[in-house]
Amino acid sequence: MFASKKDSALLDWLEERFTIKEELEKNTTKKMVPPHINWLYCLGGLSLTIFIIQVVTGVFLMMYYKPTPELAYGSIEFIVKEVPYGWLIQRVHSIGANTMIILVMAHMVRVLFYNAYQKPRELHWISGIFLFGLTLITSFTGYLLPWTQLSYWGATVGTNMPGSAPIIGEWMVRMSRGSEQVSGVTLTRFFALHVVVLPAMISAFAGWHFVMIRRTGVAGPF
Amino acid sequence: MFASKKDSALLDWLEERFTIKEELEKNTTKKMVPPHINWLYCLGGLSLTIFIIQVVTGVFLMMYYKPTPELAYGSIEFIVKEVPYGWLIQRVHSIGANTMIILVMAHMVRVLFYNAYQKPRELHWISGIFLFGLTLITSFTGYLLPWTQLSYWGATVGTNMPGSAPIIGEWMVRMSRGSEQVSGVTLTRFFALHVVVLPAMISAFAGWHFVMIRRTGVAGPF
Amino acid sequence: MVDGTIDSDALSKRRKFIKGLIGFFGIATVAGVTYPFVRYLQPIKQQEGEGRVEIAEADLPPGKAVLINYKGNPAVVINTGGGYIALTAVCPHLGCIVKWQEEEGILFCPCHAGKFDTDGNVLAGPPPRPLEKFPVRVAGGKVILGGV
Amino acid sequence: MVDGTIDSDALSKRRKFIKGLIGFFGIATVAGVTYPFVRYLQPIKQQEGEGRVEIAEADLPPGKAVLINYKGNPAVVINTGGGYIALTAVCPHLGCIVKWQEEEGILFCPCHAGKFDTDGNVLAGPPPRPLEKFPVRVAGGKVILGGV
Repeated sequence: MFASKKDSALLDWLEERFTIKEELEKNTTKKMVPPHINWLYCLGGLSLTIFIIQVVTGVFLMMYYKPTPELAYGSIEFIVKEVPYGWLIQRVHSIGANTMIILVMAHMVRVLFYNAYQKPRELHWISGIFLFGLTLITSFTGYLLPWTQLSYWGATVGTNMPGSAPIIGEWMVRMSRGSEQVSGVTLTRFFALHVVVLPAMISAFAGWHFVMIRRTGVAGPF
Repeated sequence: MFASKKDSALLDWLEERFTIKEELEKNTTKKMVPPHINWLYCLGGLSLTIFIIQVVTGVFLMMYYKPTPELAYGSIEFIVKEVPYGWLIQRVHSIGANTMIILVMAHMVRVLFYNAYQKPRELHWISGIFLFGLTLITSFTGYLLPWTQLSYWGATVGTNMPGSAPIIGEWMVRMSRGSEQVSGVTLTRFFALHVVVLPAMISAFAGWHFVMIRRTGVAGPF
Repeated sequence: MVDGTIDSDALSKRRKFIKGLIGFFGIATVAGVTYPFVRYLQPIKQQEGEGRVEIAEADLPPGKAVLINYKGNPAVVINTGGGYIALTAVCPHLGCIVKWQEEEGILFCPCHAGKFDTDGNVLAGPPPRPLEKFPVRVAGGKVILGGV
Repeated sequence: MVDGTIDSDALSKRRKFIKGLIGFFGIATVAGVTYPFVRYLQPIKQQEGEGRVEIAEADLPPGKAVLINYKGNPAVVINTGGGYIALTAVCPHLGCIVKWQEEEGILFCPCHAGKFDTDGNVLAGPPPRPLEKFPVRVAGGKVILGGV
């Protein structure tokens, strides 16, 4: 950056109050990127980028989406056909979901092959596992929302899975559906998880993930 | 805390990887609370507590709520009358909204009377103003969701307000409604703002607010 | 390196040019990404709200009124007995929709109890100005607003 | 302070007691707050899904089937021509709802193409076991499941 007079005045103002200069230098201007970094180290950051795109496009889809069995499909059709650029936002959101899963998996493969999950980065890997699981569940819950035949049976099969667990399996199936079979209650429930609970959890785990990587530095060289 | 063997083993494990002991001591065990603190200093923390309660109860209300003009009121009636403890969660959320506004305002009055907004805490006050505004807008958008006569006309009057602004006023009215008059589009739009956009913005501003207060310490003694 | 020396004037010019280029493409990108989102949020023009509205005279007996969508905004058409009158239904106070009260022969705004007579004049309440009137004509058993 | 001395045994006991008290009330509070939220999420029992189900014989001509809610779960009642048969409609593979195919005289699961005959036996596809059968009786022109 070309430090202009204006920049330093603002910085001085902030420094006087919060003494952030040292912190700022350590984390930005004087932060050293190790020389062994290659483009495979981008995969985590790309996952975050896609996540942000998903949040933004998701919020815009919510502006017209109606989470009821009677209106869900029609409201998405309305977005795609009637709302200006609705087709674009819907398409980006739908492709983004698949892309995000691929990027997260690629990121995990990179970490695995570089042995980057080893000490001192065990917790990075564990939080990453949670992030991967949350990404999958978010995609799964989002898949039901258009309420098509495919998404209906997808949700039926998916929510049936915990039923294999002993003792609490049946209970988990019923809690995840909110009814005996996949129904309108399942739809609003999945909607709430998809638009609030899961994104909030992903943000929290991702924040934890990033703070740790700053603390320990990236792995390598190998 | 009674430091048990287990505690220190975990702490050592974390210390070895993240060197957090110093940070942790500075911010928790060795953090000094100034002696001039009185119960009026609780108001900010109480606002946060209510906000968390609102997020949790709000997520649970979303599990059954349907943001369409035809079904909105009925779905809330269903929550209150049919869903176990739905009346409790709905009541807490509705009373919580009013309580939060009162607490935020009381917090602001305290800061104002103690001159705590003065240097070096100008940004605390400014972020607080944003938090106050966001709290009001969140309550306002939530007020439409039951789609009663009161909430319908409340939204009509509220969205009419920016119309007084010169030049872009009319445009702002139409953008906030998503239609010429308050309609089903307004409902889904307010819903998206109420459950995702505004809570996310409040969280972000609150985080900023708290980091700053840790940086400068609480104001006083006076 | 006498040959390789770049005079500082040229360097500064080049830097300015590159900065401008980056700025231009930056702004273009931001605008290009923002535009669809803004358009997405804009109200969708409803076809039925445009232009000409026709109401069958049989649907509007004396003393009754109907709420219609006229040029994208709600309007009320009243049969006063002595003729048809069309007024905007949007209260000039805070934008609520006025309702026809047959018994009293007035238009009533539910938000702050504004009252209007059949000519749109304010009888009571906070409205700052009368309701706008639209020309109406009757042809072929139909009450017609707008169009020609 | 010979009088004021508290023997360390009593102190440790008291500490334990207070710790236990805090622990007890802590757990009680958490449980008390969690309980309504868990109950809130549990499926609401539907009255119509319980106990006895009656279908008029006229509504179920030979070759046809109806999907009903029997004891909270979907069930299918088929008139095979030779009599009435009631089976669970939940596919034992992954829980999808099977559909009666009149032309082929089979029950078909749309998820992974499982096929069952009218006795619930698996004809094709991945289902690991047959569909459960429910006893049916006919009385007073009605096909009856459950109850006594």
